[in-house]
Amino acid sequence: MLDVKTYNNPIKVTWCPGCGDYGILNAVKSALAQLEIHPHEVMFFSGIGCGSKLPDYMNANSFTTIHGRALPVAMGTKLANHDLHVICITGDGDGYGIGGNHFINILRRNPDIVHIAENNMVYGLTKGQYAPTSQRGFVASTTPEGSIEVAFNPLTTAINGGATFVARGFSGDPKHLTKLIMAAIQHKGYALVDVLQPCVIYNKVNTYDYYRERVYKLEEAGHDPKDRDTAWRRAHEWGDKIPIGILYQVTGEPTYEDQVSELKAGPVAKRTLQPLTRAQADALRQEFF
Amino acid sequence: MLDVKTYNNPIKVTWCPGCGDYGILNAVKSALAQLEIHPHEVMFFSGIGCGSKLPDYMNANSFTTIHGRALPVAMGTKLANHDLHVICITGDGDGYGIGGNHFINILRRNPDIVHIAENNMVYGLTKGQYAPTSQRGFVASTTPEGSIEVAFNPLTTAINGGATFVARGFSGDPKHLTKLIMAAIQHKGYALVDVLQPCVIYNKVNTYDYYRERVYKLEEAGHDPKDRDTAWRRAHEWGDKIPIGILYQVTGEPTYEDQVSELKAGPVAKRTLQPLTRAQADALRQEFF
Amino acid sequence: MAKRRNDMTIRLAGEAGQGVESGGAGFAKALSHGGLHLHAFAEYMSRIRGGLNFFQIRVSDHPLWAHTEGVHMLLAFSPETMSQYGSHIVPGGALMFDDALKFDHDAITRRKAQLYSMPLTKIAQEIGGNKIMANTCGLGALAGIIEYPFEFVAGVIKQNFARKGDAVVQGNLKVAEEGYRVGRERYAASFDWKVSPLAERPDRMMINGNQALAVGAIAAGCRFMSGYPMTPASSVLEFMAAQARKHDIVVKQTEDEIAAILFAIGAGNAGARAMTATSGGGFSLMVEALGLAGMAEVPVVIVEAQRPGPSTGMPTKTEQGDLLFALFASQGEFPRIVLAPGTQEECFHTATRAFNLAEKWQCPVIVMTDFYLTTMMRLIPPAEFPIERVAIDRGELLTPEQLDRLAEPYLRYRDTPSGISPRAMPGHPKAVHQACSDEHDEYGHFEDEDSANRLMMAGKRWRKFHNIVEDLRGPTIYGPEGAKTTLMGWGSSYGAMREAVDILNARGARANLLHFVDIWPFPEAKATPLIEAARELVAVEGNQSGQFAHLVRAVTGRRPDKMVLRWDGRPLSSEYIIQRLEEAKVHA
Amino acid sequence: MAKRRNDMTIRLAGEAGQGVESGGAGFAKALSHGGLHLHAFAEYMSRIRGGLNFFQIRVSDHPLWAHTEGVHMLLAFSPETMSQYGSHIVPGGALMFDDALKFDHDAITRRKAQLYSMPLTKIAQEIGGNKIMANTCGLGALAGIIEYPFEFVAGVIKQNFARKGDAVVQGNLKVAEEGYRVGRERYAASFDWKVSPLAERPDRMMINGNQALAVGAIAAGCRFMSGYPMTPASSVLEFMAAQARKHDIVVKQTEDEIAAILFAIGAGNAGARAMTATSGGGFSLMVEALGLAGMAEVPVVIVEAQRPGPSTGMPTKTEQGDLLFALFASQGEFPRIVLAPGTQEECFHTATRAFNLAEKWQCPVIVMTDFYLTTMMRLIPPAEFPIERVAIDRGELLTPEQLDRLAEPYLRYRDTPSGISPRAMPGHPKAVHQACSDEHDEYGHFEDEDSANRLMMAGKRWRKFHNIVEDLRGPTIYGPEGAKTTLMGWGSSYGAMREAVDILNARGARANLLHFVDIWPFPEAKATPLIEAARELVAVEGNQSGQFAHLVRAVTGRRPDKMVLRWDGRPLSSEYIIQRLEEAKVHA
Ligand SMILES: Cc1ncc(C[n+]2csc(CCOP(=O)(O)OP(=O)(O)O)c2C)c(N)n1
Ligand SMILES: Cc1ncc(C[n+]2csc(CCOP(=O)(O)OP(=O)(O)O)c2C)c(N)n1
Ligand code: SF4
Ligand code: SF4
Ligand SMILES: [Mg+2]
Ligand SMILES: [Mg+2]
Repeated sequence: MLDVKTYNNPIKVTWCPGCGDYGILNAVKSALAQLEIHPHEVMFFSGIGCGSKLPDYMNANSFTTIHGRALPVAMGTKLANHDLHVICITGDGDGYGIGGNHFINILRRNPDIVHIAENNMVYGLTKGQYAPTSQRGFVASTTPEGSIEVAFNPLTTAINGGATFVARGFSGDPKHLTKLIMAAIQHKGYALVDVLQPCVIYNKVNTYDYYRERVYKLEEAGHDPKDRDTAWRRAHEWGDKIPIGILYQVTGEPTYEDQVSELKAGPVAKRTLQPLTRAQADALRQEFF
Repeated sequence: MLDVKTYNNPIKVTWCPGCGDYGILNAVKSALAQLEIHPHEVMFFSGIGCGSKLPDYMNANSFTTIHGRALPVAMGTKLANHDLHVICITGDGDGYGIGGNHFINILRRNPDIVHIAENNMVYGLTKGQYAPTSQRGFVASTTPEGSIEVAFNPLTTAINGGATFVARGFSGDPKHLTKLIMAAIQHKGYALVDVLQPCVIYNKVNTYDYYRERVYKLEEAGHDPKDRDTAWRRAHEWGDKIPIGILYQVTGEPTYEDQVSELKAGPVAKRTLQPLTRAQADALRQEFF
Repeated sequence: MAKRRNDMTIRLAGEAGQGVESGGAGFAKALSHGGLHLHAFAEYMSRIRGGLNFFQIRVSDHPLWAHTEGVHMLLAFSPETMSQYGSHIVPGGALMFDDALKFDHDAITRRKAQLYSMPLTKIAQEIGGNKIMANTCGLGALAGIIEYPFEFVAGVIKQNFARKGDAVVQGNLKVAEEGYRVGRERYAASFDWKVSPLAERPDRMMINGNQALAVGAIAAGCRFMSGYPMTPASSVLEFMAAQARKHDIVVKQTEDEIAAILFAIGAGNAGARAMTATSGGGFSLMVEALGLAGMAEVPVVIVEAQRPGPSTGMPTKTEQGDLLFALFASQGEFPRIVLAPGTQEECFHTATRAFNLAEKWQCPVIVMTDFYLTTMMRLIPPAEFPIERVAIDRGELLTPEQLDRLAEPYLRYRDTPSGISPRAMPGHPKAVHQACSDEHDEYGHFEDEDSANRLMMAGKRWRKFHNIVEDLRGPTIYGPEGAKTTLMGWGSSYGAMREAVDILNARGARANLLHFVDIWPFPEAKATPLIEAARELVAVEGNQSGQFAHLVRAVTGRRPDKMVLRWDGRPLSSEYIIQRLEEAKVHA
Repeated sequence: MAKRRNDMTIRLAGEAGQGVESGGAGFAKALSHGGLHLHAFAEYMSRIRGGLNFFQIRVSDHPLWAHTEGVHMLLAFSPETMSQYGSHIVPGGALMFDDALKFDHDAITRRKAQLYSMPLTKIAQEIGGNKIMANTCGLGALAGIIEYPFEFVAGVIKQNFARKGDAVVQGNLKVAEEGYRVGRERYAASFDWKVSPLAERPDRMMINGNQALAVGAIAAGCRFMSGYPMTPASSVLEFMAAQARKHDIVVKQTEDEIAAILFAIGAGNAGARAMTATSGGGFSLMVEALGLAGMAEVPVVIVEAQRPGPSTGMPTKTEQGDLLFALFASQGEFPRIVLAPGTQEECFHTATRAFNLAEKWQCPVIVMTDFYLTTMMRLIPPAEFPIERVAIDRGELLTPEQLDRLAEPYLRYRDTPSGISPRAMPGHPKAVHQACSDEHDEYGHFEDEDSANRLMMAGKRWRKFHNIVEDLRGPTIYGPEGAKTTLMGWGSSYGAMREAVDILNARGARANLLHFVDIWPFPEAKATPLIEAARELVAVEGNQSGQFAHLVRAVTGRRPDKMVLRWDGRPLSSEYIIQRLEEAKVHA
C-alpha cells in the first residue's frame, strides 16, 4: 500500500466545513493508495461545480474541463492513451444534468473508466438551485413552489443504458465508499459510483441524518448484483430504505478500447510521429488515380 | 371525422420511393382526421433529418427547428400556449442521439406532448452513418468495422425515465400505427411513439422484410401496459420477436402544465400585454426600499 | 486635518458565510434612510464558505456613478482581509477589527492606516448573550466612529429582525448601541471622515443591474423565462422565479443552456415575450439556437452577463470580453441587435426596449452586462423606473381580429419593403404558421436550392438589419463639447468614465465621453460624426484587446489614439482610467 | 464556326440516384487518361433520391483552377434539368437527352442551344439487354460528339465494371460503342467543341478539398479524429474512418459535436495529434469547448467546412459566411489560429501546418473550407502531395528522456518569454500534469481571484497570440505588380479570382490578386504594405457583408474600393467576378 500522503498537494481546500465532498476526497486517495496506483498513472477528469474541484486537491494528473463535459474529454484521453487509469469526478448537475447526453452515451460504450458522481441533489457552487436529482417538491431559488419533475435516477438509468458496474456510496461512510471505489477501479469497463453527498448549505432535505437513518448495505441484504432485472428494481428504492453498495456488475464484457483495432499495437499517443514511408505515401496517393 | 386532405399541402415530398416515412406521414394525417383536430389547433416540431421534413409536407402549424432540438422548442411553445396540441417528430439520430439530453429530460416532465420518433437506425439525410439505435455490428461509412456500442433502446429508456406513455409502431403497418398515434394524442401527458421505419437506402439490415418476419402486437399477446416492470422487461425484446403496440401507459399523472401555477389562468401567450398597474408597479419597486 | 463630511468608502470584508453581504446591505440601508447617496458593490470568491469576500459602500451627498478604489474604513471579519485589502486603505483611513482576531498590526500601520481594535464579540456575548451579534456590534461601532446618528441603525435593525421576534430585535439593538458608544468614544475623534443625514430624505431604490433588468423585463410584459444557473446571470432567473406568481410569468430552469434558449424561442414563436439569461459559457452553448432565432425570425431576448474568460475563467470577477463574440456568434449572417446598458436605469430601459425591438424586428436581441454591473448597487429615485408607463410595442403582430379579416393566404415570411413580415401567433384558423431553420420560401417551406428565393429571403433579412439602425441610438455624450480628450466606452464602464470626466474637468483637463448602449447594428450615422470629431480618442474597455475599438475602426476607420484596458477581473474605476491615461502611450 | 479544341464544360444532370455523379466521375477519368486537365464539381440537393443534381467537368489542355458558369454540353437525365439548367448552356452549345424523355424543346431552342436527341435507353435495351446501361450509352455518345477517342471510354468501362464480371463489362462496352457511333454520326459535325488526348499523359490525382485535407492530416501524423456527420464536412470523417486501420488512427463518431471536439481535446491533451471536422452548425456547438482548448492550451485542429447559413440554411450549397464567427467564437480572449486554404494543394499543406502550429502554440487551429472547396475536384500532379516529406514539428513537447532529467517540479503553465510552456504528456512520473479551464497558476491549479496571477497568465496567452504571427504567411500575390485592380480574397475563391485575373490581364485590364490562407492572427506586417499598395482594392467574398473586408479595415484601416460578394449559395466564378466588377459601384 502506498502512503495516502502521496496524493496530497499544498492546495487549500475550499469546500464548506462539513461538506460531503471531504469524505469522497479521502476515499479516493485511500482507494488509490491501497491499489498502489501512482499519481502519474492515473488521470482525473472533472467538470465545474463544488465537487469538480476534487482533482485540484490531489497530486495526480488531472483535467478540470467545463461544466458537464468531463466524460467526453476523458473518453478522448482514454482512447489516445489507455495505459492511464481514468477517473471522472462529476457533480449531479454537471454529470447528470447538463452532461446528461454524455452520460447516457458512455453507458453504451463501456470504456475502462471510473465515474464518481458527487450527488448532493442540488447545485452547490451556483448557490442552491434545484438539480435533476433533486427530489420532487424540492424548494430552491429557481423552484420557489418546489420542483415538479420526476427526479433523475442515475442508477436505474445506468443499468438501463448498458453500464457494467453500478454502485452507490455514502460520503458519510468513507470506509465503505473506499471499497466501492476500489471495486470500481478494479472493474474492467465503465463503473459508476454515485455518492450520496450532503451539501450542508443548500440541501436541507438530504442531510447526513437523513441518510444515516435510511441507508443499508446491499452486500448485507443478500443482493445479487449479477441480475439486471433485480438490480434495476432495487435501484428504484428510495424513501425509508436507501441501498448502498454494488447494485449491478457484469464482468467479461469487452471494453470499448479492447474493440478498437487501431489500439491493438498500444496507445496512439505514444507512437513516435514520423512521416509516412514512401510506400505508405504511394498507397495513399493511389486512392486518387 | 375530418377529410384527410385537410392536412395536404402542395409541397412535393422528397423522400426516396419506398421510404418508411411515407407510412408515418399518412398515419399522422389519418390520426388527426379521426380525432377531428384542425390544422390550426395542432403544432408540429421537428429537427433536421429525412424524417424531420414531415411537418413540411402537412398543412398544419409547424416549426422545423435544428438538428436534435425539437423537444425543447416544443416545450417552450407548450408552456406558452397549452391550448395547442403539440406533436414532435424526430429522427433517431436527431431525437435520441444529439438530442439525447432533451429526451431524458422531457421524460421527467410529462408535458402533454406527443413524440413520434422515426427510428430507421441510421443517419439518412447525411448519407448513411451509424446511429445510436443502430444494432451492434452495424457497418456504415463511419463504422467500417461495425459499431461497437450497445444500441440505444428508446423504449426502456423512456419507461425508466418517467414517461407515462410508451409505444412502438411499424411504418409498414400504418393502420396499427394510426391507432397508436391516436392513443398517444389522447393520452394526457408525454407520449412516445417510436416507429420502426425502414430506410431503404442506407439500412440494409432493418428492412421491411426484417420487421414483417418479427413484429407481433402486444395487445394480441396479452401484455399489460400498466405494469412498469413488465413493460421494461418486454421493451428489451429484440431479435426473433419484436413487440409493437403500447408497452407502457399510466394515467392520472399530472402533466407539467397542470402543475405550473402561472398557467392556471390560461396560456401566457394569449394574455393581452399592457403596462403594469400603478399598484403592481409600486409593489415591484417596493422590493428595493 | 479637517473632517470630511459625506464622502467616504466603507468596506466590510471577511469569509463567505460571515455575513459580510447582509451586514453591508443593512448598513447601506441605514445610510439611505438618512437621504444619502450610495454606491455599493461586492467582490466574492467562487466558493460557498471561507475565502475572502467584501461588500463596499461609497457614500456621498450627491449622486454616485461608480465605486472608487481607495477605502476609508475597512471593517475586517477575518485576518486574511487585512493582508489582501490593507493596501486599499487610504492614508489616514482605518481598519476596524474584533479584538479577538489576530492581525499583523505592523503591516497595517506601516501603510499609515489606523488600527481600531474593538471588543465586538465580547460586547455581543455580554450584552446580547450571543456572539452571533458581533456583526451588529461592528456596524454600531462603525456608525459611532463616523458619527452617523444611531437612530438610523436602530431603524434598520428593527426592520430586518422583525420577523425573528422582539427578543432578537431588542438584543441586537442593545448590542449595536453599545458598539456605537464604544466606537464613538474610542475612535471618533481620530477619524476624519464623517457622515450625517441630509435634510431631504426621499425614498430611493437600492437596486443592482440584474434586478433592474428583471424589473424592466417584467414591466415590458415578459411572460416566459428559461435559464440555467451561471454566475453572474443566475439572479435574473432567481428574481423572475420569485416574481413569477405575481406577474404570471412561466419561469423554467432547464437541463442546460441549449434548452434554455430553445424553450425561450419556442415561447417567443408562440407569442409570449420570452427571455433567457446566461454568462459567456452558457452563451457559447446558445450559439446554434441564436442562428435559429435569426433564420426563423423569432423574437427572443438574451441577457449575456459577462465574466472574465476564456472558458470557466474567473467566475466571480468582471470583464467586458465577449463583445465581438456576441456580434458574430453563429454561422451565417442574420439580423441581431446587441445592447449594452451602463447603469441600473439603462438596464431597466434597455430591457423594455429589448422586448420591443425583438418583436418589432422579429430577431434575437442580446443585452450585454457584466459581473460588475449586475451586482453593483446604487440608490436611485423610483421615478427612474416608470414601470407603469413603459411603452409596449409588439410590432407587426397580427391580432386575432386582423387575422379574421385576412383575404390572402397567410405567408409567415412575406417579402416586404421593410423586411418585416407580419406575424401571426400559431393557433388561428386563417393563419397556419410554419417556421423553418432551413432556407425557406415566403410560406415557410424548405427552399434550400433556389438561387432567386435565396436572394429574396437573405435580402429580406438584410434589409431588416439595415433598417433596425433607425431605431437605435447614438452614444450618450457627457462633458463639454470640443473637449481635448474623449473617452469612448460601452456598457458597464459608464460610471467610471463619467466620474473620470468630472475629475479631469475639475482639474481643468477638458474631457468628455461617448458611451454606447446601442452597439449593433452599429449606429453609424449617429456615431461617426461624434467619433470623428473627437480630438484625442481614448477607448476605455474591460478587456485585453479593445474589442469595441476594433468594431469602431472596422466601421468608421478611426483608430483610438489611446487605449485604457483592464483585464485583471476588476472593474474599471475613475482612478484606474486617469492613471492609465497618464501612463498610456500612443496605441501602436 | 471553327472548332474549339480542349476547352469546354460538360454537365451531367439528373435526379439523385440516377448515377449523375458516378457517370461524371467515369467520364472525367476517361478524359484524365488522355492527359487532359480537369476541374469538376457537383451540385446536389439535400435529399437522397430525386430532385436535381449535377456533375460538371471542365476540360482543358492547361491547368484549371475553377469552374466556369457556361455549359457547352448538358447531358440531361431528367426533364427538370432542362428548365433549371437550360439557361446555363452557351449559345451553340447542346442539350443531349434520351429520346424517351419529354422536354419543352421550344424553351431550349429559344436559347439558341442545340437539341441532341439520342435513343439511349433503346440502345441500352437492344444492344446491352438492360436499360440500366442508358447512362453508359450517353457517355459513349458524348465522347462521340466531342470526338474523343473511344479507347479511353472503353478503358474506364473495363476498369470500373471489372469486379461485376466480364458479361457486364462486355455489355457496357458494346452499348458505349453504339452510343459513340450514333452520337458522332448524328451530331459531331454540328458541335463546335472537341476534345483530344494530349501527347503527355502523366498520372495525376483527381482529388477534392476534403480528401486533400484528410491526406494532409494523415501525413501529419493525425492519430485521432472524432466527428459528427454534417454536410459538407462528413467526408473527412468518412475518409479517415476508411484509412484508420492502415494508419492506426482512432476515428470516432460521437453523440454530437460537443462530444466530438471534447474527445479531440482529450486526445490532444494526452499527446495524440487530434482533429475534428464539422460545418457551421456543428461548429456553433463546439464554441464552448473551443475556449476550453484556448484556456487549457490544448492543441487541436478543427475543420470548419462552411455552407450557407444562418442556421440549417442551405445544406448542400456553398458560402464563406462564418469567418468572423470563427475569429471571435467563445467567451473571453485567447490565442487561436484561423487558416483558409484555397486549393487542394493548400488543403494538404494547410492540414500539415495546422497540426504543427497547434502543437507549437498549444492552441486550437481552425481550418476553414466550404462546400465548393471540399467537393470540387482537380487533376493534380502527385508531386504536389509530398506525403512522405512533410515536416512534423511537435513544438515544445517534452520527450520522456527530457522529463527523466527534469530538475525542478513540472509546471504545465510555466510563464515563459514566448508564452509557450513546455508540455509533458500525462503519464510521466516526473511530470504530474494538471490542466484547467478556470484561470489557474503556473502549476495548473485554480487561481481565479488573484489579480497578479491573472495578468501573468492572460499575458502569457496574449504573447502567444502575438508571437504566432511570425509563423504565419502573408497573402499569395498573383498577377503583375502595380496592377490597376487588386482582387483580395481568402479561402476557396482563389481559383475563381486567379482565372478572373488571367482574363482581365488578357483583356489588357492589368489586374492582380492577394489571396489569404493565413487569416488570424492577421499577418499585419506582411499584409498591410501589400494592401496599402493596391490601387483599386476589390474584396471578393462568398458572403453578404464582406467579412474579410471588415477584418482588413479593422486592422489596417483600408476600406476596399469595391466589393464583389456572392451569397446565393453558388460558388464565385471568374465570370461572376468580372461581371460584378463591371457593375460594382463604389462601396458606400
Ligand atoms: C456552461 C455552464 N453553465 C453553467 C455554469 C455555472 N455552473 C457552475 S457549477 C454549476 C452547477 C453546480 O452543481 P453540480 O454540478 O451539482 O455541482 P455541485 O456544485 O453541487 O457540486 C453551474 C450551473 C458553468 N460553469 N458553465
Ligand atoms: C448541429 C448539426 N449537426 C449535424 C447536422 C447534420 N445532420 C443533418 S440530419 C442528420 C442526421 C440524420 O439522421 P436522423 O436524425 O436519424 O434522421 P434521418 O435522416 O435518418 O431521418 C445530421 C447529422 C446538422 N444539421 N446539425
Ligand atoms: S455549497 Fe454544498 S456542496 Fe458546495 S462546498 Fe458547500 S457544502 Fe459542499
Ligand atoms: S435516405 Fe432513407 S430515411 Fe432518407 S428518405 Fe431515403 S429511405 Fe427515407
Ligand atoms: Mg450538485
Ligand atoms: Mg435516422
